[in-house]
Amino acid sequence: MSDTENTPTIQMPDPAKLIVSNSPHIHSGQNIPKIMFTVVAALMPACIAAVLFFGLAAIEVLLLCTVSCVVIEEGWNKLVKRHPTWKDGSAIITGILLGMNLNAGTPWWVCILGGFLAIILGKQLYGGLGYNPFNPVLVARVGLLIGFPEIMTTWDKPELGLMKIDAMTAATPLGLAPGETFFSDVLLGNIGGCLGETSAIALLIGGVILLAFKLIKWEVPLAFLGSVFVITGIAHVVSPETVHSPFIHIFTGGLLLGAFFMATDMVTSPMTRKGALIFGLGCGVITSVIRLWGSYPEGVSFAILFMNALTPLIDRATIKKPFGYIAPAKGEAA
Amino acid sequence: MSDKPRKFKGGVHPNDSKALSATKPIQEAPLLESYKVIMHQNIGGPPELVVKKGDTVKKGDLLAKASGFVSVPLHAPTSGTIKAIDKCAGPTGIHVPAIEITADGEDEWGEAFAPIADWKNTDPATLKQRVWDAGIVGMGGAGFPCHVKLSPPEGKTIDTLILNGAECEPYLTADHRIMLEQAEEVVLGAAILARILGLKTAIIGIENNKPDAIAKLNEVAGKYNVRVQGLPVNYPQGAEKQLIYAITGREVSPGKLPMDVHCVVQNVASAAAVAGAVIKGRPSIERITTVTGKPVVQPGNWKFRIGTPISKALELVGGVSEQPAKLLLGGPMMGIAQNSLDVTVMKNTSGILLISADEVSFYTSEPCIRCGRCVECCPMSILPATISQAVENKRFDWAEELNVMNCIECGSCSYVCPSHRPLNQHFKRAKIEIQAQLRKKK
Amino acid sequence: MLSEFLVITVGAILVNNFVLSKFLGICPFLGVSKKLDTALGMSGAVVFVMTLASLVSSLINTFLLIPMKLEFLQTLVFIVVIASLVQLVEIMLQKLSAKLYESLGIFLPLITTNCAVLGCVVLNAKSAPESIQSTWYGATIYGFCSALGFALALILFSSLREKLDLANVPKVFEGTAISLITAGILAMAFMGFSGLV
Amino acid sequence: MSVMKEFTKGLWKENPVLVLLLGMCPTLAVTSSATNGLGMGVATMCVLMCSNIVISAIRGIVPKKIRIPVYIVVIASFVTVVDLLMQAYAPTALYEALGIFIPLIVVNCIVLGRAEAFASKNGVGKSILDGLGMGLGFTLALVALGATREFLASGSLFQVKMIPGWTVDFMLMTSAPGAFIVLGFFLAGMNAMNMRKAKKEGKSYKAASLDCNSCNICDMGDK
Amino acid sequence: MASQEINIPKLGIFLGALAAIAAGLLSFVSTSTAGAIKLNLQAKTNAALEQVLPAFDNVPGDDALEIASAEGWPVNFYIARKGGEIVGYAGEVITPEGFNGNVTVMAGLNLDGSVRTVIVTANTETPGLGTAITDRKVQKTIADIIKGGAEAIGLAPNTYLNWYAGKTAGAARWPIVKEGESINGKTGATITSRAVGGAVYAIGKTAVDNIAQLSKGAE
Amino acid sequence: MIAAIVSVGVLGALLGVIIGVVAKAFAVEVDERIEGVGDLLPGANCGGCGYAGCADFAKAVVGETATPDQCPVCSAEDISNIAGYLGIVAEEKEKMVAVVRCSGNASNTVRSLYNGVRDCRSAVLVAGGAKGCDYGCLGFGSCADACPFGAIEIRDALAIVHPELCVGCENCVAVCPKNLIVMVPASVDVHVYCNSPEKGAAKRKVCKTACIACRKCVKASGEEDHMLVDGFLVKTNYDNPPPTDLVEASACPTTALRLASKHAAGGYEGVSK
Repeated sequence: MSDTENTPTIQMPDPAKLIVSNSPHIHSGQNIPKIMFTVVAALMPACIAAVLFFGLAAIEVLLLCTVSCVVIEEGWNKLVKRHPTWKDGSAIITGILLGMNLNAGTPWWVCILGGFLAIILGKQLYGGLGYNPFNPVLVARVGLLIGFPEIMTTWDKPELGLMKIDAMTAATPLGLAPGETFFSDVLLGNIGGCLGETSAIALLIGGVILLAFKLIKWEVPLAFLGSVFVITGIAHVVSPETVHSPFIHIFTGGLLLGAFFMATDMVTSPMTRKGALIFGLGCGVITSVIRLWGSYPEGVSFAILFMNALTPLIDRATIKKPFGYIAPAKGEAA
Repeated sequence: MSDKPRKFKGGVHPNDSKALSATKPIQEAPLLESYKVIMHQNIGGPPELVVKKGDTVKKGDLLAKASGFVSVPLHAPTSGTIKAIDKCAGPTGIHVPAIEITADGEDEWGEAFAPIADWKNTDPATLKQRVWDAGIVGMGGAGFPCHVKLSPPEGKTIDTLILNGAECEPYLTADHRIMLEQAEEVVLGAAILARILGLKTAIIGIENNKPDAIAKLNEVAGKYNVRVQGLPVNYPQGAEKQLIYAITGREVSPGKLPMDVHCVVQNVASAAAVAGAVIKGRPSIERITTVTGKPVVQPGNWKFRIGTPISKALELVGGVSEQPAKLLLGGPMMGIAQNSLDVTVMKNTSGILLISADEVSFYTSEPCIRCGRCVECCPMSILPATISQAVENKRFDWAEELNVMNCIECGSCSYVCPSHRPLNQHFKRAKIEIQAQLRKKK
Repeated sequence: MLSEFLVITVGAILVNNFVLSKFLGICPFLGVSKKLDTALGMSGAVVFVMTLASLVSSLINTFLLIPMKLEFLQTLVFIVVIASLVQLVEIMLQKLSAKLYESLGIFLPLITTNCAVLGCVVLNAKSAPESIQSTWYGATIYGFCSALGFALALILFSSLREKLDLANVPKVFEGTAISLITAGILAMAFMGFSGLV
Repeated sequence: MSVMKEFTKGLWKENPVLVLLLGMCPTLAVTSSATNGLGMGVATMCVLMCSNIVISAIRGIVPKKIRIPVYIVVIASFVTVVDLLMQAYAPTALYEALGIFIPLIVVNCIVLGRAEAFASKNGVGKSILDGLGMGLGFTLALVALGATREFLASGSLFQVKMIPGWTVDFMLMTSAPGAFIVLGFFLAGMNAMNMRKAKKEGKSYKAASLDCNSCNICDMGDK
Repeated sequence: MASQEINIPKLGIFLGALAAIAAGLLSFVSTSTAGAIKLNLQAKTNAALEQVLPAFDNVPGDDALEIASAEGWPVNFYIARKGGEIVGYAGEVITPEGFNGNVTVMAGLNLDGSVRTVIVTANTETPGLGTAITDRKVQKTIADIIKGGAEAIGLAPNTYLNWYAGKTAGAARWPIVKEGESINGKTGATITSRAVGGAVYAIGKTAVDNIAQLSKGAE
Repeated sequence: MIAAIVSVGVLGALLGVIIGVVAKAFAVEVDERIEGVGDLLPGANCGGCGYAGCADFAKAVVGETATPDQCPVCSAEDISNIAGYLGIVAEEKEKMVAVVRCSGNASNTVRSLYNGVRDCRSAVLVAGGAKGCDYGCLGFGSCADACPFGAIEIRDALAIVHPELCVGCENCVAVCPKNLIVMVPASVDVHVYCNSPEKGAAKRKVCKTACIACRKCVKASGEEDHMLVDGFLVKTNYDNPPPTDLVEASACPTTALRLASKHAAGGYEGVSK
């Protein structure tokens, strides 16, 4: 007000209202909710594809998982008297990803149990976001897979259109004999599997969004997909009648979902770029080994979970050399 | 040596906000009624008081003398009487001893140093002594005594003198204006410094966002065999180790000094002060400071006497248009937040900065989500995220293992952290605890 | 033959990991996994002792107990053999390499009561006579690989626990509770390897 | 110390599994059902009691230097006896389920720990009570754990379906990861209870943690 | 403190004597339990045989013979008699074709060699997937116990195993049928289904081929 | 049977001999008394004695490089037990407790808005902890974290010692960046809760409960050296402690003079004149 009157009095800052804190005093403006909701946006194409192929059942599973994750997270926060955290968006991502890891026809109680495993066992027991050594979604998925192998390995047949009366079950392409699957179906998503495993194109769009916003390190998906491609490729060449072509391997199962959305989870993957490369490579090798020789048809979740366990070691091994660091053996520079 | 500057790894690109004051010429602040000169203005030992309450002093008279090699003398900013030797609000928030001078209004020079016009033929040792006597410290921010850097210990050779005109801190434009308006002094100072070090030439490094300063300096640089080097715009380009790397390609090892890679780095403002001390015989009693920030009514660059209270400085710029959230001495990345307007301008106060509430708010630190942004941007290639977790759990031994001592506290990591973690404060703490441990061991 | 060795190797290290799927050696797994360095030391000691114990016990079993029809004495004999073996190793280490003794010595007493060692030896003795595992070299390889599996689990676990030190675990879950849950999730990850052999 | 106290301490206050964190291997391995837990618990209790008796009886004449090997031989003998007896008279399914963990009672820290910490210092009578109490505590913990896992997995206890409508088994609970996780929750429960108690008494309580560097129960070195 | 005197021979003798005593004790227990152990082991086979065979009164374990199948797998045949008359055969075979290795299958056979009942006595298949094929799992419920008479439950049904009842092994293995009215294979557990089917076929075929030998019984 | 007895007997004998040899070759003398002393110690491993935990201390006590009374946690009875066990004479030691010499809680003092690590030792790096008084308690609880016995409570941004819980391990003393914590005899209840050497007026400007050296308490104590004046600060003379009723009698105008027990119980909340 006084400015308009152009009074000669000079307004001075009130020292009592000055905040003191350590430098730096400006910030890039990046924050956790921003990151998390960008990831949610990147997941949307795959969600839409899932709904297109599996109809209302997909919406039901996705919503149920998301809601149960958020509710369980807040319930736990109440229980241990911590601040509400759902607004940071991490529980929502966990929920959506959990839904994507389930089949459209999954019973409601499995969804809720999955939410419990992910949020409580996978995350909150370690102190919440940032402290969990394992990817919560994968803890839930693997827990459910071991717990209810039958439910978790029965898949609905995809069919374009929202309204579906009766669901048919279908095998995931990896469970079929080589040659029974068409590449175009795989790419578009016209195949059996979890909600998030169907449409390779939608997942790729999501991956591109993540890469464009620099939310994931490109090393992880590249090393992951690359190593699976190479190993299954070699296996395919050696025995084409028992092993799918590497393209089928890349675009089916949870590989793309895992490589772009789960292996890249910041909290549970290595921090350095070199570490990310090793991490992706390890995921790829283990996935291929389980797919080719293991007893579970899909190895992505196990592989990532295993590499999560290895992350602290990778982190340790890939500590960057500090600026100007000279190896002690070299001694003084002349 | 290649002319093309190298780009160091990491760094951030904050909005530089320099337009607020970059075009404002340096103005001389009017004489005040009283000044409070803080005793300890340099890194190293505090100087010893040579005046007492009630003494009259002339401008430039000695107030306190150096107490050791790593210590510089303090001079009176104006003529007047010593009103009190008491405590005053210090820049780090706690009260520190200060000498309060009531100005007599005459602003009369006392026994000034004799100008050394023929510096080209003067013994380097004499020149160095003059730099010391004039009480010049690094004016970029740290306040490291200038003459110490000019005295390489036995066995260490210096082949490069770099003048730091990068001014990579956002908002600050004091060095920029000095280079524009006092280009002659800067270059001359550079030449004197080079002579002290026994070098023929010096390099002035300037970030490329100040093309006018580069052009202006280039005009005069040739006269004194000084070279001007444009540098990529990347915070913290002005950090000593990054600057040396950009210009010479040499990396200063952890725990080592620029001398170890045969370099000496001085701030451009210090160089101008050196020129003043040698040619005109002026001690370090004033400096050019940027007073800026969004809430400031008329941001500008001012020449303040040492000992000018911030409240007076803010009055000169017309006060504020809104209540600022923070008051800083220095730039937004490395400056120190103040909670009092009684702090006075010191030899290393490069800026008085007011940050508005929309630029900074009370944030709550959240757990690290290990996104790795800090690791990417750390110019020293350490792991801020892991170290901060170690410090949070009081594992200082581990922090040390992770090279926390390498941290230059540039603040890049805190700047990018999406969890708003106070990383820089953790590192500061860790360094202090580790040093305390070291002392204990000794 | 070669494939059988591969089966033993992969099986013992990944599929039927001693700690995570057979529950052998849980005490040291929880007890000495606080720091990665101690875990490494313990791993080294276990690998050494377990390989040696497998070899010696298998020899005793094949050439002494079975011919004399004294299989029922297996438990007694094996534990006595392991205990004395550990003692012997300790003496020899002390004599041969002071440095090695310093890093492994403190773990040796722990190994006597490590049920992984006795478990491995008993498993070797109980395996069917025609299986490669019942031969002395098969038993040795099995012991070595099982110990490697133990080492892998221990090292992974200790690095995870070092990370847990920094976590904000709810009070009631601190200590062994959260360690066990972490081990559970680790076991989940290892279950992915089931069916490899 | 009263006789009753010797007996009851093992049940709750010094429960070998949930407080002292001993004998984790069988605790995890054989608790996929309540029946298995009971079998293992009883077998261990027998060995514990017998070895306690013998060791406290001969404690006067054992040379100190070889006391640990002596204990091992005594324990191993009783384990073998129990092994043979179970092989002969226990249901085959149970014997197979316990499998290798019967001979491994030899290296169960509880047995050796009690021998070293109690039986070698106390008389026969007290040692019997101690063995019985500790053994019962172990059995109780195992049965509780087994029952919990069995119930969570299939809604049944001792192979009897408690909830008839429960058709899909939650196999995670009977698998290896389930063992770790359920025991983890058990310990957390113990912590919660003890913490509440400590708070009432105004004492500080540290969560139960097994750390070999600060434990001397299985210090076999005798150095 | 003065170091304790260490008497090495004494230590040796003490420990040696103790070990000897222990060994003696164990020998005694071992000898005295040997008989019971053998009986206990047989009880398991008998329990399995009771499930797949009609009522018998002999000890089929003592009346057994081994015949190699076409695959070269040894098939153990047990012969059940009632009042000396053969009432049925049971064949047991270990197939290595399982997903995770060996699967032991026992099939009760009618006198003509047709399959009567199939059970899987041992397997290491993936829990929940392969074991859906192999397990005949039924539990007493609390309601049964309250009602009383819970003992007579009998063999639990298993769609996949029951498929074989009444089938006689022909020239080739039975194809694995997954969908339709009657199935013997399961999506997600094809390999286990195939392994069990193959084992049943091996038993059935061997029995049909050697029915004459079987009907003579073991000598 | 015979074979079993012979073979296992030989094996056992062999083992006995091996152990004998080992024991002889590597005889390490272990003093049993160390374990005995360890059993008598509280086992809190607080490090208050200056040794790395109770076991280390036990070793030192047995080795006579330390005396039992160096354990700050032990009661007099515990100490005499240990001394009795070792057959030495224990010295009587007075129980000491910690006192945080500041009463400036959030409502009584001037504070800046501080935004950063909630830990005193980190906070002190930013504007000295952002408290108006340079010498006051920052109240972020570094001392409370360091206390293994839960004896320090942070109430309204002020650390308060509960004397009945404090065992005198001194863990808190070193961590306070303002050096506010001193160890005093537990028997003394009257303390001056201020540590600022500034002038009275300067102190009052930033804190309502600072000691302004008005000497009321000195006078009330009858000039018997119960209270010592040091510049602008009065301190309790712990060699000649004042009676408990001094606090009542002196009617300290700023309530800087307090009873530790009442202070801990929250008896001075809301007091600000």
